[in-house]
Amino acid sequence: APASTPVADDAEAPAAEETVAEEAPAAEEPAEEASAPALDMKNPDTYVFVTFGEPQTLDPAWTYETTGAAQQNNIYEGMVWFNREDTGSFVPVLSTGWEINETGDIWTFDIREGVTFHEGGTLEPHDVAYSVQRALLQDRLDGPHWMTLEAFFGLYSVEDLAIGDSEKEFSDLSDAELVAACEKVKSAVVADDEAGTVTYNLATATPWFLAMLTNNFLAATYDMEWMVEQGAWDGSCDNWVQWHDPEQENTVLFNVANGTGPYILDHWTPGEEIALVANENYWRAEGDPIWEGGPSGIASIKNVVWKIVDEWGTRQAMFEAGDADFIAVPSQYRPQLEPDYGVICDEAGNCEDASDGYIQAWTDLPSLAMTPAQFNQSINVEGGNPFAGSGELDGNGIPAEFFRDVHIRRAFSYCFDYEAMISDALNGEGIQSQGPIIAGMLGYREGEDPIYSYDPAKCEEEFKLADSDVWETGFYLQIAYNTGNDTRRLSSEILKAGLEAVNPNFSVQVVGMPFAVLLNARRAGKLPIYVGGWLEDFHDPHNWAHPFLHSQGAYGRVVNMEEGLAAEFDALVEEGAALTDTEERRAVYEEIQLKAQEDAPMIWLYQPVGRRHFQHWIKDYYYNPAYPNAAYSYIYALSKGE
Amino acid sequence: MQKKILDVKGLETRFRTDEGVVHAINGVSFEVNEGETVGIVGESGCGKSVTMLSVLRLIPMPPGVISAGSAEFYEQDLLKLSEKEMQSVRGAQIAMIFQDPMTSLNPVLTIGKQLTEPMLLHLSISEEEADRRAVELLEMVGISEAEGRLKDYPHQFSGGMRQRVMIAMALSCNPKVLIADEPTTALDVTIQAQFVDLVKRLQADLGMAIIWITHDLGVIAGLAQRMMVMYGGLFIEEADVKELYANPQHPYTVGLLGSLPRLDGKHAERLVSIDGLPPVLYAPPTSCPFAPRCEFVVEKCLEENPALEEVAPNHKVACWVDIATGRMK
Amino acid sequence: MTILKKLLKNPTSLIGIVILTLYAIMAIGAPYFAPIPENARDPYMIPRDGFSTTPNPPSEEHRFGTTEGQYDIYYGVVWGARTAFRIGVVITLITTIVGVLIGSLSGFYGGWVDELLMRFTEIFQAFPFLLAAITLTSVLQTVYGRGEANGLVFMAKIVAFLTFGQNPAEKIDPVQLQVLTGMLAIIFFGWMGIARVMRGNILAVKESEYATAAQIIGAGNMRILFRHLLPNAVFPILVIASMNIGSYVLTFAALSFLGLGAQRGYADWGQMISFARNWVPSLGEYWYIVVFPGVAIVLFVLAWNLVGDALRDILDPRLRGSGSV
Amino acid sequence: MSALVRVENLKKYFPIRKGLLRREVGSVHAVDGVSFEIKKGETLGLVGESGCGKSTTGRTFLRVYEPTDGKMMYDGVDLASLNAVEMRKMRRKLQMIFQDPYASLNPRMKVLDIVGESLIVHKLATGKEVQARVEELLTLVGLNPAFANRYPHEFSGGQRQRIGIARALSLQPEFIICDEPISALDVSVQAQVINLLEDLQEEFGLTYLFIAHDLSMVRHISDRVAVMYLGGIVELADKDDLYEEPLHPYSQALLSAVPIPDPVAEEGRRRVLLKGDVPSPINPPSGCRFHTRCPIAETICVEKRPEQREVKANHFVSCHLVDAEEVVA
Amino acid sequence: MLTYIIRRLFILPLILIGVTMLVFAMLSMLTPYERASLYVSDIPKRQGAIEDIVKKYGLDDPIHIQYWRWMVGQKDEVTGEIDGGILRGDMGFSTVGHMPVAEVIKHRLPATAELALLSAIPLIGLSVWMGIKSAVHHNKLPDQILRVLAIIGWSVPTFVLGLLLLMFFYAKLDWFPPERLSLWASQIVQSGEFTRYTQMNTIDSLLNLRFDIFLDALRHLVLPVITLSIISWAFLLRVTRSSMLDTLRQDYMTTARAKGLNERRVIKGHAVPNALIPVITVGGMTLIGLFNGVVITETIFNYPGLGKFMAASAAMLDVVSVLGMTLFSSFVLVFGNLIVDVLYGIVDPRIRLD
Ligand SMILES: Nc1ncnc2c1ncn2[C@@H]1O[C@H](COP(=O)(O)OP(=O)(O)OP(=O)(O)O)[C@@H](O)[C@H]1O
Ligand SMILES: Nc1ncnc2c1ncn2[C@@H]1O[C@H](COP(=O)(O)OP(=O)(O)OP(=O)(O)O)[C@@H](O)[C@H]1O
Ligand SMILES: [Mg+2]
Ligand SMILES: [Mg+2]
Repeated sequence: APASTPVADDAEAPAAEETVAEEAPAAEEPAEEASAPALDMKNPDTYVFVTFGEPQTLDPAWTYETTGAAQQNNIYEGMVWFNREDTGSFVPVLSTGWEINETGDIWTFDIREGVTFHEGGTLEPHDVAYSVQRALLQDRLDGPHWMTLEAFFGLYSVEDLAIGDSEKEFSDLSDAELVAACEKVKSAVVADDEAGTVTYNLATATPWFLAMLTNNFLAATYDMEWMVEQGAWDGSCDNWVQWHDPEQENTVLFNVANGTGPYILDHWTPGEEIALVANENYWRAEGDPIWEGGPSGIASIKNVVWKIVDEWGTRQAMFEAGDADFIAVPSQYRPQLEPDYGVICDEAGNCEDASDGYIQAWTDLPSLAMTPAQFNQSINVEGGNPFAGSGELDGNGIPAEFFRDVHIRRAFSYCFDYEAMISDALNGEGIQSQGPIIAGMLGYREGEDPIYSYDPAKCEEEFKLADSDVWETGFYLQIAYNTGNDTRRLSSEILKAGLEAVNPNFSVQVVGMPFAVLLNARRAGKLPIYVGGWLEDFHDPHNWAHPFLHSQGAYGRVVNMEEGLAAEFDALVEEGAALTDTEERRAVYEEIQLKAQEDAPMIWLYQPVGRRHFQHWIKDYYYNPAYPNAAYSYIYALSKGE
Repeated sequence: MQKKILDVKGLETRFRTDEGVVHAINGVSFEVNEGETVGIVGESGCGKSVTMLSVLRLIPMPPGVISAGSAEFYEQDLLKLSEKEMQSVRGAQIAMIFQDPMTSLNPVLTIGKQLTEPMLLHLSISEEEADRRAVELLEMVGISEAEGRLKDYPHQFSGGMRQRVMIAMALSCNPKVLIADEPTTALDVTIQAQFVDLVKRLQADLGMAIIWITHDLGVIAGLAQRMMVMYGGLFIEEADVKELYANPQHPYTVGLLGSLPRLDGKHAERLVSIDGLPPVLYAPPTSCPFAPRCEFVVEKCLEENPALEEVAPNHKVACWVDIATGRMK
Repeated sequence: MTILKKLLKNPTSLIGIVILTLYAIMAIGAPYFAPIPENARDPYMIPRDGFSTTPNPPSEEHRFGTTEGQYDIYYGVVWGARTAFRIGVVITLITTIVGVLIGSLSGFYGGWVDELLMRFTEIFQAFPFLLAAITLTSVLQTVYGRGEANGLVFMAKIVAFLTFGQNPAEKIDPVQLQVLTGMLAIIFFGWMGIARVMRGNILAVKESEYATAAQIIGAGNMRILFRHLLPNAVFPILVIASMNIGSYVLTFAALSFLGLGAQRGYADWGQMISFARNWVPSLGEYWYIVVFPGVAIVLFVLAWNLVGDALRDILDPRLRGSGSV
Repeated sequence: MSALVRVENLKKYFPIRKGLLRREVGSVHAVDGVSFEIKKGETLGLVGESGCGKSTTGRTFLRVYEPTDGKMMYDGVDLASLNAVEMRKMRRKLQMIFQDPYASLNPRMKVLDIVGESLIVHKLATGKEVQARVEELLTLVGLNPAFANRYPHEFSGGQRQRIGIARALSLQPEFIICDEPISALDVSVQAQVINLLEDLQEEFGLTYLFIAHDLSMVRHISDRVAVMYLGGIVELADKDDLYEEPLHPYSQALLSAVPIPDPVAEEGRRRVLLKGDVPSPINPPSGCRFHTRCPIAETICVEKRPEQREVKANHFVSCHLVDAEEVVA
Repeated sequence: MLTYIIRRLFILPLILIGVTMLVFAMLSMLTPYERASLYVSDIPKRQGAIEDIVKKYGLDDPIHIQYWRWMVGQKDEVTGEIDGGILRGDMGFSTVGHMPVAEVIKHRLPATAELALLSAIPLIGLSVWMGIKSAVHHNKLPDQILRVLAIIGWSVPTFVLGLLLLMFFYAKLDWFPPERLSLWASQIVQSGEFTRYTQMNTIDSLLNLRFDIFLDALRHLVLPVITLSIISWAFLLRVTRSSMLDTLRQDYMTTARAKGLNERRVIKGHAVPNALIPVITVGGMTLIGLFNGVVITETIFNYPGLGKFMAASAAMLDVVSVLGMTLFSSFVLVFGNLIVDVLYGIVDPRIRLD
């Protein structure tokens, strides 16, 4: 998903916050090693999460932001789940196993028996199919289902599916056409209650399908009968439009939940807290761990409270007072907590005593997020554009196609002080990116440094190579950020400093503005440079190459790449997605990664590295960066104790 | 000779203000006998009110200070009493009513409450008894349907009635001395006549001494037996009423009487006017305060402040000059 | 004249005046006390030393230390004095003028004019001030961010002219824009108190004999209003105005605290304190980020209040002649 | 001599608005049918108790208030019919002196501006001429011309009243309404102002309407006197005629209530004491306004409002019970 | 008096309509697209998404039509149901609050009311008492100290004070925590065995005879109450002081003293009742004015009341919430003023008996 929610006081909300994990063998329980911290454990039965931001709704199918996903992961379950911290292997949950056909486009899951819902229903295969169908049909303007629909139909919206080849608007479609669309959806996921299976019929081979199945918007399984009772879609194709594209508050699951997971929703008091209680009738038997050595039976922590505290100072105070077991820490405030680090753990769960502080800190956790600065290669300067100044290369502005010149793009890439960004702005917690594909992922050019580094001499050289005489005339442009988005602001400020230092004729103005203005300007194509990051939806390079570089990608669409270049990238991205062989794919993605640097359609800035801060008495934490909200955890696996 | 009940000697009061020290009264002495009415006249700001407030120790302190003098009430120096003792004198022995009936009553308390308050305080009677007496008092001062009006608030009374309430309040504890500080200034003449008449009757009935402060020489003429003229914080002339009007000895008194036209038409074609302005009281008087405006002024007047001296029986004047001859005495 | 003398004699207001004088010196001499760095494009943008989010304690280079983002606190405090004066004085000036105008018209003409203007005033008063200012600021920032010309921009230009002496013919400087939006929002919802007091005062002096006297010698309405009523009614407004200066600076600081104040890095005390907002739990270590701008703002507001308080005592007719202030 | 000023049946009601729509629910009958004449060079005294409508009469005549009804002839012109521009021109001839020398001078204007404003308003002088004329006027009223640059608060009450008089004179008016010009002044200063007014009248042939509480002073300064009660004139006559032989019971009571600053004269006086207070002008009593307090009232007084009759030569009375023949006899 | 109240009640709707119009006028400064972008969280994936939103919510309709729709609601063409409409008590759905605005208010009002109430009682008591003391000892040491304190209290930004208090009394000493209740207490309160009569924890806990919860609730209220009331305290102190000084100068004070009353009775019996009359107006308005302080105080102490909601919705420009909250707070303000006026009339016999 495009990283950044206006709710968060920290730009890439979860990503910049903290992220990810690996192995933490039981023997190395951090808490036991910690020297006695000042505080005694408060609330032994309750896990208190203190964070900012709040889910928009509790309906998994609607949710496309990570805050909501955090609670849903503990309430709902799907076919599979990650194998502890491993981002690439999966353990069955509501399924007992699965089969893939040869072409990789038909997936059949055996549905587990003896699973009950919180409200008492029993899980049957048709519940699973219903859940997926409902999600797809419900689809919404802005939702996550562009990717699920892509997997099932090669389309991005259920409305497009219904419209098909006809020229009509969605609202003008006949009932028959609507029913037909629904039937298509129904045939994409088919349940066989007798056989106890559910079959997913995909459009093409989709290597990342299992990864996608860890997302609640597709995976969350509801009790169909219960849902219908509540007034949700009843499974018939006659009137599905009634439930299509609802406002967030208009789904039955807006503030109630009925899943199969280890926790039951107790209440959600918007603006205050969300509380869960352990599911005393959880289907997983004691001694039948979810993964080897993993939790089983009823959850060890009996209550979970998400407290919504937007003010950092208050959060920190609650942490210090021992009232919070976990708090969300924007990266810039980490130094305030560092003196109290009692135990420091790394990504793999290797922990060391640091002091007698109360904090159990997990550090150096790579996050699955990355932020570039995107050039707009065809700026809309019509009718005056304050962001482009005069709109001409006269020293007081930039022309519309300023960034079509690869030398200028490269010059900009050389003029950004990556180190300053990482060491100052991110407190050293980041990695300079070498293209769209993040570190550790297939296609990442392991062992190779990024092409660009902060180098004013090269910057100057590239500027002088440019077709225009920009070096002599100079330029003026504005980089905008939405107020409160610190990542955008800092990146812009560092770019400004670098450019202005290399030539006094270069002038960059960094302006903060309300999100609505920024969005509006961007919609109109007026922003010359836009800093926007990406947080992965599923763990696959396709989810990185496509958004940034494909001409239909979420970002690629609006950077107005010169046609030739765009065609080259489109071909590469599509090629990478179509392949199934890992090595073949690796080659394609490495090529993409290199080209993305050489042609510099964006300044590839950084991939942040996160931290987690717990009270020392939280046990059994591990870091899986691919969790839909890596900032949170699978609480079922946690426990609390001195 | 009647019995002396109030004997004030050498009273001095100062106010410390930002502009400087105001020498409001500068050594005044006077006495009041049982049952008599004494008038004090003088123009605005000459110190009439401050004199009486000083006697009752009601001037605001700070900024006020009573810097010298004594005020003996039945041979007991009021200025030396403790505050508590003083409280038992106020209202009970010496009562006071004020100039403006509109502002002298508390607007948020009922008439009844305000009227019974001093009685409950000084007379140790029950509330019912106090209420009963309050009705009597109101009837005494001529307020009809008194019983029903105890629950009324001051704003429901007219000016004249409020002043009656004030006097009822002042008389409620049968004081020995009633100090009336310009009680009729704010009233219309017809109401003033009613009020003066009322006071006269009350005095006849109750026999208290009255100190009546005014700047209206007319009111005092028909009311007082003895009067004192004040100027610049000093008494400058003191005499029996008839003597004073018939035979004023101080140039200021002479001028004052001459500047008044008379209703009965016995007036000069042209009024006598006293030119100049009343004195500013920022410096202690080292000369006669009237000297700058005085037509008889001689050098001595500017050098030394004359003391009050008897020039005829019961007639004292503070002046160096004999106005009949225009020469120094 | 005498008022000033009294103010100087009164110890509390004297303290206030001394503090304000020092601030004025600081504001006027800002380029001397905190020289503008050579390559600065706008002297009000605080120079920064790197981008690190962790504040740094006072050192030789940075007398008062640096805030998060490495903005120099000393520079910000010194130049912030200018901002504070500008914000406080300009807002007060405009709200006072508007309030006086509306209040006067309302009180002077009475009848339906009064009825209309007072209902209008009551509507504005029905908003909780801070909330209204917050809302309007965010709306205005959006509107101005668009960069189109309209009536609102005209208003902003007037304020810009008064605040920064900016030529109205030129485009509004984007750096100043945010300051302007906050100011405008406060102005929008800040004039009512003055209007009401003014109306009351006008009503009172309208009944005065000198107003009748002016009418009798044949003076026209406008002459009576401007020569006789306004000068007499406007004086008590001084007290309110002087205290308003302080409270507007506080309101603006509150906007800054909520992220709606000045452009980031702008020399504005409120914003500098809001930089401190997130360091408060560890203030023992980072005390300087709240102490310097905090003291600056508290003293500034305090000084105005001291003066206003003394002024009230001096001008309040009820307290006059009490012989003490 | 013909009448310079003739007021006929003048009425001024102040509306009282109440309720939702600010409807007029009643009115203050401040002036309720007043008629009188003033000849050129003459002084008409207007006396009465507080609130009886004296000031309103004067102010309405100057169109400070719009008259409710009646004619206000000045030199043959009905002031009530003039429009704003004509009235402004007229104002040059008509002026007013106010009661309160503290409230009637704008405290934020210099004497020069206060006195010279009228010249500027009527474009009679500019710049230096104004200064010269103001200095001339100040000298005329007995002030030092150097005072022109001072503010009112730097003056004493008497001096302020002189400034007020200078302002009134600045347009060289013919007719001046003096609304209690001395009642706020100290006794010793009152005479100064009265003498000044008399001198000016002589010098410029001014005509005065002299409003006052103080009956003695009215007798002194006026040629004729009108007595007002609750919005109407009850008696109007030459002053000696009126003071020596008041015919209306109210005039009689009023005059008897005024104290004389002479204890001898006071001793023998008999007072006619009125009952109660002046009724409210909001719902004035029916018939004769005075019947509620009148010692001799009869039923006709309750029913019918008496006309103003000339019971003797130049002696007008509004009373049913004053018999013309009896009076003459 | 009565007609005055009736008149005010009559004008009230006019003012409230004016308020809604003013809010809408502010809103109309935003283009439909800017307003539509309030409904999305970041760059939408699909081109035309914003246009769809504009169409869906009718944001490009003329402003008066939108206003009308907001006032009276909109008829759903399919179901025939009327949706929304302020006049029907429907203020719309708050994106920030995740429930209808009316419900947010219903839900959060008790918390804010509790905070305001608990601020008001000590606030009024203390500031009035101190104001009287200050005036009685005019220009003496206590007066000088209180005056200086008041001016300082009046000059310190709320957020600085709040954060300092929080850091010291909570983070360092753990005496007074933020929010409304401790976890254990909140679990009891939310459980079935605890009846929530008023939703105000202090009152409810007393009614349930749970004194431990009462104490806990109080503990949580200490800091917000201090932060919230400090400015009002300073202001009210000054008002009381000046009103009292004024009263002490009145003639009737001398009358009271001349009766022989001792100073205490003069002050208590005669001065205070008079001096408090104007304080009622100002005090009432100060209380209403707490609404302003509540925004920042609740944010800092994470106190789940209306103020925090206001701040959040304003910051997110959640137009529906802002409109609703503004409307509601105007209501409170206007009615509050009315009550204050009536109270004033009742207390002052000069007005009451008019
Ligand atoms: N509280 C005070 N502070 C300062 N000066 C005062 C105070 N009270 C009275 N004075 C001064 O003391 C002098 C005498 O005042 P006082 O009230 O006794 O005059 P008065 O003769 O009663 O005048 P009036 O006829 O106007 O009542 C005046 O000059 C006055 O200014
Ligand atoms: N502008 C006004 N609006 C309403 N009522 C008024 C107005 N001016 C005067 N009145 C009322 O008209 C009546 C007459 O008032 P006016 O001032 O003429 O009396 P007056 O005889 O001059 O009294 P005083 O001797 O006190 O000056 C009073 O009852 C007064 O309250
Ligand atoms: Mg006096
Ligand atoms: Mg009058």
